[in-house]
This record gives sequence, structure tokens and C-alpha cells, in this order.
Amino acid sequence: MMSRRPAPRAALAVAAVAAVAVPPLLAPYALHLCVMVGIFAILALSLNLICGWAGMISLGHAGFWLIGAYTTALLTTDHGIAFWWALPASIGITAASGLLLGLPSLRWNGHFLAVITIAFGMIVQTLSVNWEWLTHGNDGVSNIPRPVLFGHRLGANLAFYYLVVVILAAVWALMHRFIVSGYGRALKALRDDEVAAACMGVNIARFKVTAFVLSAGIAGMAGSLYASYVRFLNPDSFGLDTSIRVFVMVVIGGIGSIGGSILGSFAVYVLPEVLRPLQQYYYVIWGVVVIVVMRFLPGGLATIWSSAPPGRE
Amino acid sequence: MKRRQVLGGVAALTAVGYVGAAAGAEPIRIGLDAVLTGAGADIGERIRRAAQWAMDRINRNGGVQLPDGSRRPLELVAVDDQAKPDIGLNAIRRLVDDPTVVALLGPDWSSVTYPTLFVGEEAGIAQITSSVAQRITQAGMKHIFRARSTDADWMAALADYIVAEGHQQIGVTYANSEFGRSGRAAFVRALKERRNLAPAQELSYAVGDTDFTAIAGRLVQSGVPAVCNLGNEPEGALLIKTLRQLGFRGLFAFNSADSIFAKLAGPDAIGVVGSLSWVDTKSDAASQAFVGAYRAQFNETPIGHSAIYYDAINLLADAIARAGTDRGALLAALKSTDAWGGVQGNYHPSAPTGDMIHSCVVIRYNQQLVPEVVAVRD
Amino acid sequence: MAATALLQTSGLTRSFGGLLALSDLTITVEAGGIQGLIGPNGSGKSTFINVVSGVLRPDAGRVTIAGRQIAGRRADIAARAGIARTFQNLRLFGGLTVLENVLMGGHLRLRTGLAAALLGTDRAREQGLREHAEQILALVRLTHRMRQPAGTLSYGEQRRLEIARALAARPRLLLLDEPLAGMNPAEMAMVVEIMQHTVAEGVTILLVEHAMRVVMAVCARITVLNFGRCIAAGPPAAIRRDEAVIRAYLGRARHDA
Amino acid sequence: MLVQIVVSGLASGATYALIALGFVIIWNTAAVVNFAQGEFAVAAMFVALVLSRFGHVPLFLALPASVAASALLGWLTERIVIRPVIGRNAMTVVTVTIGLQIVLSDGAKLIFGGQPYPFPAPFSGAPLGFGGVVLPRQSLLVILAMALLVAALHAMSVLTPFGKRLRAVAQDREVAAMMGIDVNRTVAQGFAVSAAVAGVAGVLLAPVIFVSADLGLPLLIKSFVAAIIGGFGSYPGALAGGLLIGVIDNVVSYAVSTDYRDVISFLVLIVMLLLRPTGLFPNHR
Repeated sequence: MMSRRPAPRAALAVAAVAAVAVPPLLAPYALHLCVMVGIFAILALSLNLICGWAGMISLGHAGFWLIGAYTTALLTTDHGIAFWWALPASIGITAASGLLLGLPSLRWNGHFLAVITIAFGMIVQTLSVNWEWLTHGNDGVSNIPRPVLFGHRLGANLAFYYLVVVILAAVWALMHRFIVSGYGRALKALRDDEVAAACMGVNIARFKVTAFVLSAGIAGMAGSLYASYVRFLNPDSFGLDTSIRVFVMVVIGGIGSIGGSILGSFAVYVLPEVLRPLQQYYYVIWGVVVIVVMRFLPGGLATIWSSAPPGRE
Repeated sequence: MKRRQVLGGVAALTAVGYVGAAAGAEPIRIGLDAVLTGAGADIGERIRRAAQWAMDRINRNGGVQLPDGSRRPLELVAVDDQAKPDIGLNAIRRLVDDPTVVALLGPDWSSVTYPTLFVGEEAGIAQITSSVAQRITQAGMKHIFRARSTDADWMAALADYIVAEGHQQIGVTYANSEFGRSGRAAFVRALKERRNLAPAQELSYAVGDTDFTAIAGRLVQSGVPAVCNLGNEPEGALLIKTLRQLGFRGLFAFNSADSIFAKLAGPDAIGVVGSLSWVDTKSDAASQAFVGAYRAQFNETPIGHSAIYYDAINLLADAIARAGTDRGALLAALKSTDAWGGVQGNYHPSAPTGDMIHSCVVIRYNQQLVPEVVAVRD
Repeated sequence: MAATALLQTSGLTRSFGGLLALSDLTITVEAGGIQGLIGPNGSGKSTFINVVSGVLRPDAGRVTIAGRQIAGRRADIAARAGIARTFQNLRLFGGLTVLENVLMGGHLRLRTGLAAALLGTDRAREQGLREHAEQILALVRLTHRMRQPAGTLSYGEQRRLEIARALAARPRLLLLDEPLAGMNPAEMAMVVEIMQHTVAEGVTILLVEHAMRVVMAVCARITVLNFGRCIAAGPPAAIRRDEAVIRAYLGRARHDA
Repeated sequence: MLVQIVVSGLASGATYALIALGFVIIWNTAAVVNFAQGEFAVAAMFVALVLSRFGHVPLFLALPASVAASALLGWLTERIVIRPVIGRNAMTVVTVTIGLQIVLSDGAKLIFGGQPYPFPAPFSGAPLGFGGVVLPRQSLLVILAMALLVAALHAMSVLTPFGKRLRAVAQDREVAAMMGIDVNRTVAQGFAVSAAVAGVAGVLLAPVIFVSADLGLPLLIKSFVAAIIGGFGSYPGALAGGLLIGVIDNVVSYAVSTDYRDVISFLVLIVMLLLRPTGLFPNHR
């Protein structure tokens, strides 16, 4: 991979300013989209850790998202715990559940692992439907309270949006820290050649499991934010189609590129909404867009504005 | 394949165009959330068509006359929830956030209606739904109206009919969904309260299941003379087909035995008993007039949802005429309306819970697959 | 044997299905200098390197280096014991740059835990490793390729990069698995020069190679394998004249058949 | 009754097996995990539906025509969508097939709407009953068709030159090219055969369930799991895996409950992988 010159400083600055300044001017529905894009960006960044860096295809990421979302939803509604305690609890519990995929990843890889991740996602969703004693089943969990900060509740979407932006920035910085560190490099090395990486002293098992645990934890955080934002959860929104959607965000954005994952979540979430005036045609066009981008932009959208690496031929 | 969507769209456009020119006034917009793509899109399409047709008829004779004397046409803003709660949430938020939308129709699927109730309530907008799940009107929401009898009414009617036919042992099957489970709870309660009976067996299945051999096998093996299924049309049709294949000759009752089910089940639907809020073979004058006009317009027989949403638009038009287009005033006007006659029968919008109407029918499909009304309940 | 033994194997056995790749192999690698490991194709040279470096698990036997037994344990434990290696058919990290590949060689000299990565407390070591990596790249004459992805290098360059990556670990024992395969004379000379420079810094090299002229020239001692057994060990001059070695390579003279 | 459950499980399992077989043909010849494999079956269902219900074409003509149509769809898929990205890293290729899955399934939804359509059964009439086991004619037809098709495929693979070309490309693309085999054309034909097999599965399944646009993904998941259980890349494995999944699904929903059916089927998958990490017939091409 070309040594990664980070995205040109100007583009980063512009993006940061826009993220802060533009939303207040937006119509309610557009603001709603921005919040959702922020949440999905965090989710995509967490999946990028596994797919982009560790090179493992995971199609069950909605499972972690579900665990994080339900943990916060149930803690804040049934047990009256404040969001600021529910968030770390969600991160912790989801991170621990990361082991459920971390351990199999030691034994299988490629398409065997892909099927197991699909199985994981579907099992978690089915349990969220059937364990009514815990998750209220198909009735879902509703009226989830918004977090309270310095005394007032973040009821307005704009206030909640800034919370999401702050957390997204933190996750973005964390990912940048990782990509340049020995940890990030080791992950990418074991992606390219596990045997060689082991001979360099990389404890393959420890790195793979920590990758899943870390990725699951961040996905849990995104779930916690999602629950508090939409204030209603039900198993339908955490199916295989959501896992595929997040996977497409990472790949369309640019495998292994941090900026790419954010761009990907913007494209995957906003594009169908932009195409909405085409009514029922928009989803077919969206499928064509996926094929065209993969065909002509193997490095994903990230290759457009940053020097991110082209996908490894 | 008739391109229904395109034709429907063209018809609607010409109508609005004609009216717009005449009335010249800015249209009053009413929001409709229905299932327009995916499973259940067939009913969603008929809902949109019935609501639009009701508006066209009102607009054709000059639209709604407001308290201040001005006449304005109605306009339907339809959004699609794909029968998914999270997509429904987005869709309803978009309608409620639009200040020009004065009232909200739908959603139809209980699994979308129940969780999104708080959006309409916080906006204080009148919402008329066709979902049957009990809990929708028990959550203490003041903005919700139900233009259809609930599954409690249906199940009471169905339970009475099954027991009247001399069946004590009844097997209950239900879809593991909001709609299915609410129907089952209502049916079991109706059996207990009215006949002091309990189901011989209760089996659940997943929405979207395709192979019903396992469930049908257990029912046939247990030898129950009557089966009551609570769920959607596709699964219901598959279940009765498999039951017939395994030699089940007993009574099959179903809470969604409408024309869509009859088309899917084909000959296996003969003898199937169902409870519906309304059916086109209902003999009263209002129903027959509606069926005649509907057939003339679309040369197709209307289903229960056609009557529900046709009534809902006319009820709203009547309230707008009295209270104007302010959401709060409109809601108050509806709440103060004690009785209003519609195709389905007489509505009571002032009912505290929002359950405006309790009339329903029990039908049985005869040899020609025509749903004969075998019992009526008001 | 001389007290300066660095690596000791005893009774090392490994078979693939019916084929006995290593059978009860007991050899020693002296500390310092270059030791050759030769033998006809299929004599078990690569299997020996894979077992010693932890890539393959032996069926039986022990491997001790500087007093620690590593046979059958994970490859990263062998690396931790000071063993570095190159691969017969090139296992570079295609997705990383040339510099990053060499930095990976020094993986064990960094604290690469999550906390270190998060807090960036490892900056000093990282800087030290970077400088050492740049020196090694200069040694193998790949400085001009530093920022390029490893996959874009020529065959000879990739071979030298593998050696550079192994050197970045500052190993006690460097296992070279046919480093000269497919190289032209100029490239061969470069690799020999690298090997001599490495040995001068105190690293012991076990060289598996078919280019006999080079092996005889650079190796202080040579061990010969055939069908997984050690059939001879000693200085190059003795090995050149050893009956068993000649027969192993050239097969039995006609009249003996 | 348990026999009844197992037999009908075999019937639905047979269709999973056929789709899994098509899935594995594509994997072997082009190293592509085709997420749109389920859509080929759905495409054949809709073509057959349109021909028989609206075109009033008799079934014995409509069925082969729809299988040919899905074969054409498979061939076009390779030519237009797959060939430009072949050889790229696995994730790019998987994403392209996901894009195709979206296009095909939502295209069908666009034309035919979301609702299910009943499909006329080729052999109407009371189901056959023997020894207390009731076997709907369609299920019998499905099992027989699968057996016939598998035999035909095996014969084609072993006897015909095309079959040999297919296997050569599956073994090693480069060497096959060097031997003068037009690899691209062979892969395109491989896609066509695979789509045809999926088409047959679709047409056989249609009368048993209802034809609807969103059947593709669930079918794909079942056959992906079947292919993996059978040892990814092995034809007999795909068959065994498909039948196994069909039977397990039915037995579990009969003996335990339908709520946990998919959970238990997946747990069986994971246990199978634990016992045989590379599947039932690991490298049996």
C-alpha cells in the first residue's frame, strides 16, 4: 500500500467545519439523516477494523449493534439507569460478546468464517425475538429516554447530533492512532500472511480476538447511540440486510480506509434518500451504483479525495 | 402484468390536475403511511387507491368547504413503511414534520403502528389507523383513532361461531409477530370468557415461513376438529394447503381470510371461515352502494381496507369542514363527534380509547370461493 | 561437542502421511558464523526450517535454543527465542510498504499492546526501530523503494527485502531458506555480502542453499541431510570428499547397483 | 409422522441442494461467492409464472423456457458484472454480487410488487400416500428431478469436453489458459449452467411455496450454509449439505419449535464445522 499520506489537511478541515456548522441550518428530516449517518459511520469504522485491517469478512455486525442498542435501551427504560452509565455498560457487554466471533476466527477464515458471522447475526436477532422475558420480543422496547447532559435532556435532534459528532470524532482519532501504531500494522500483516506474521513474533490469536473485541465494543457504542436517538427498538432493524448494508459501507468507502468508511456510510445512507423522489426505482438504482463503484473505483470512494491506497490488486 | 402502479399514478394525476384548476385554492394535505413495497404491498396499494378515490370524489364536487366559506381540495401524501418499524418511524416523522399535513392515516401493520405512536402523539396530530392489535388503543394515547373493529371483536365473533358449530377441541396456530400474537391473546381470552374453553394446542410459526409440514403434521396427529390461525395471508394459505394435503377435513378459521388469501389458497379456501371488519357481500345499503361505485371505477371488488380508508377520508373531510385545518382543532372536532355513518357502519370518534367502530362479520367461503356472510356483529 | 552450541535438536521426527520428512534428527548449530544445511531435493531441509521456526509441529523430538525448548510451540514463541527466518517462496506483506515490512520484522522490539497504541507511549522505541530499519534498507540497497508496496518490487529485490525484514528482529539465529534461488551472479554477490556483514555483527546464520559454490565458499561447517537423516557434518573440505554425500547427490555408481 | 417430516424435509432440502450446487459450480470455476444465486432461482420462477399464467403457455414448455432464461441471466451476469472485477480481492467481488442481488431482487419487486403469487403445480391431484406417509406429488417430483439433474451434471462433467474444460478451469485458471482453453468463455458457461441449475430449483420450488420477489436472500443463505457444511467446493458435499439442512429444519420445528429452528440449524452448522473443519467432503471436486 502506498505509504498513507493522510487525506489532504484542507479536506479534513472543511469536513470538520461542515460537520459542525451546517446541521443547524438543515430541515428536520435532513438533520435526522445527519444523525443516522453519524451513527452508521461509527458502526462502519468498527467493521473496518475487522474487514479492512484484519481482512476477515464479517456479515453479522448487526448482531453487535443489536446487543449494544438493547443493553442501553433495557437499562435506561426497565431499570432507569442514566444513559451515561448505560453507554459504558453497552460497550463492555458488546465487547465481551466480541469473543463469540473472535474465537471462531482463530479456527476458520475466508468464507467459512463469513458463514459463521452470518449465523451469529441471525442467532442474535432470533434470540432478541424469542427471549421476550429480556427484550420484549417483537413488541420491541419503546419510549427510550434521551440522555441528560448538564441538567437538560438532549431532546432536540440537533443537541443529540453534536453528541454523535463528538463520539465519532473520538472514534476517528482512535482509529488513526491505531492505523499508524504497531498494533494496526500487525493486524494488516496478519491479514496479508498469517504464517509470516507469526514468524515475526505476532501472537495471531491475541490480535484476532482483540480486533473482534475492540470492533464489537465500538459497534456497541453505535448501538447505544442508535437506541437513545430513535427511542424505539425492535428486532426487525438488526437483520442480515443491515449487516450487509454496513459491509457495503466499508467496501464502497474503501477497504481499510478510515475516511472511506465515513464516506461509505454517508453514501449508503443518504444516497437512497436522495434517490427517493424516484419512488420505487431508487433501490434498484442503488444496487447498480454498488456494482459501478466496485467496477471503476476498486479503492472505493476514498480514492476520490484522499491518497488512500487503491484496493490491493 | 398490468402495470398497476403506473396506471394508478396516471389516473391520480389527471384527477388532481382537473380539480386544481377548478378550485384554484391551495390543497389541504392528509398524510398516509402504508406498505407500498415488499410483502403486504398488495393491501397497501389498495389502501392508497381507496383513499385517493375518496379524495377525488370530494374534490370533484368542489373539495371541502371550510368554516370561513372557502373551498379547498384535498391532497394525499403517501409514504412507504415497507412493513418495517424503523422505516415506518422515518416515514411518519417525515409526514409529521411537514406542517402542511393536517392529519395522518395508517399505518396498517400493528408492528409499525404500536412503536411509532409516540411520534404522532408528541405532534398532537389526529391519526386514524387500521391496525387491529389491542394495545394500540390501550397505551393512553389521545391522538389515535381506529377505523376498524379490533381483534377482540373479531375473536369474540369467531369463537362464538366455531363453538356454535359444535367444536370444543380447537387447535390455535399464530404468527410470531405483533399481529399474530395479539390475535392469539384475543382469541384465547374470547374462548375463556365466553365459552370457558381453552385451546387444545397452541403452535407458533415465523413470518415468511414456507414449509408448514411440521405444524400441519402435529395438528393432524392431535386430531383436533377445528383450527384457528392468526397471522397474514401467505402463511395462512400455505398452512391450509398443507393441512388439506395431510387429510385435514375439519373447520379452518383464519383472521385474514380476505380476497388475497382466497386467491393464494385457491380451492383449498373452500369452507374456510374468517372474521373481517367488512366484506363486499355485506347486504346493508351503504355497503352495496360503495361496492357498486367501486366496481364501476376499478372493475374489481373492494376489500375491507378499501372501506376503512374510504370512510377515514370522508370522516376527516367532515371534521375539516367543521373545524378547519389546524391540527389541534381538527383533533378536538373528531373527539367531539359522537356518531358518524360510514360504509362499515356507524363510527363513534368520541370513544375515549379511540376505538370508533366494533362492527365485524364472519364469512365462510362457498364452492365458488365467494365469502358468504354467516354472522354479523355490531 | 564445542560448548558454543546455539541450537540443538534431538530425535526430531516429522512425517507427512507415509513420507518420513525428518527421522530422528539430532544436529547442532554452532554459535557464530554461517553453517550450511544441504541435501538433495526432498531431503527435509525446508521441513527442518519450518519445524525449528515453529511453522510446523514435529511428531517427536526436541529443539532447544540457548537453553529453551521450543519444539511444537507457536511460531511467535520461536521468534521470541531469537529465531528469524526467510521463506523459500517469498511471504512478504503485500499490503504494506517496504519500510512497513521491515518494521514488522522488529515487531517484538515494540510494545504493540492496545494501551501502547492508544496512548502512543511507544514513540521512542518506534523511532529507534525506524532508524535501524532504514540502516538495514541501506545495507540491502532498497532505500529507494522504501515507500512502495512490497508487491511492486522485482523478484531479487523481494528476496533481499525478506532478509532485511528478518534482520530487523536482531535475531540470535537467522534461518535462510534458499535465499539465492533464481538470482543472477550480481544479486548473489550482494546477498553474500549481506550475510557476511550480518555474521560480523554476531548473528549466526543457518543457510539452506543449492548453490554449492557459494555454500562451500562461505560456510564454516556444513550439515548434509538425506531422507530426513544427517549423513555428514563438518568443514566444507571434508564434506566435498565424503563418500556418503557424493552417493546421496550423484546416486550409486553403476557397478554398485 | 416423523417419517412424513423427514420426507418433506428432503423435498425442501433438494431445492437447497440444487441452489448450493449452482453456488459451488460458480465458486469452483470463478472463485466467486455469488450472493445473487438465490435471485437466479427467483428469476426462473417469475418467468415461468408470466409464461404460464399470463402468456397461457403450457407448463411443459414454460418450465424449460424459464430455466433457459435464468441460464441466460447467469451468462449475462458473468459477462457484464463479474468479468470486469475477477481477480480482485475477495471483498470487492463479494460486494459486486451483493449489488447484483439488490438489483435483481428489487427489480423483481418493482415489476411484480412484493406480494406472493400462487403457482400452478405441474401434476395436480391428491398426494400419494403409502405406509401412512403422505407425499405431495410436487415433493416427489422435486426429489426425482434433483437426482436426475445431479446424474446429468456428473455425466456432463466427466464425459463432455465442456465438463472437462470446466474442471480444468476450476483446478487452475492459469494452466487451463495455457492449455488453450478460453477461460473467460468457460467461466461464462459455468455461470450459465449454475444459473440453470438454480432455475430448475426455483421452478420446482414454486408450486410448493408462493412465488415472491423477496425469496432470493433466504434461499441464498440456506444454500450457502449447505455448501459450507458439504465442504466448500465439493459437489456431493453441496447435495448432502442441502438435504441435511432441509431435514434438520423440519425435524427441529416439529420436535422443538419453529421459533428456534434457524438458531438450532446454525448451531448444527457450527458443530459440524467443529467436527469436520473443512466440511463433509473437503476436496472432492
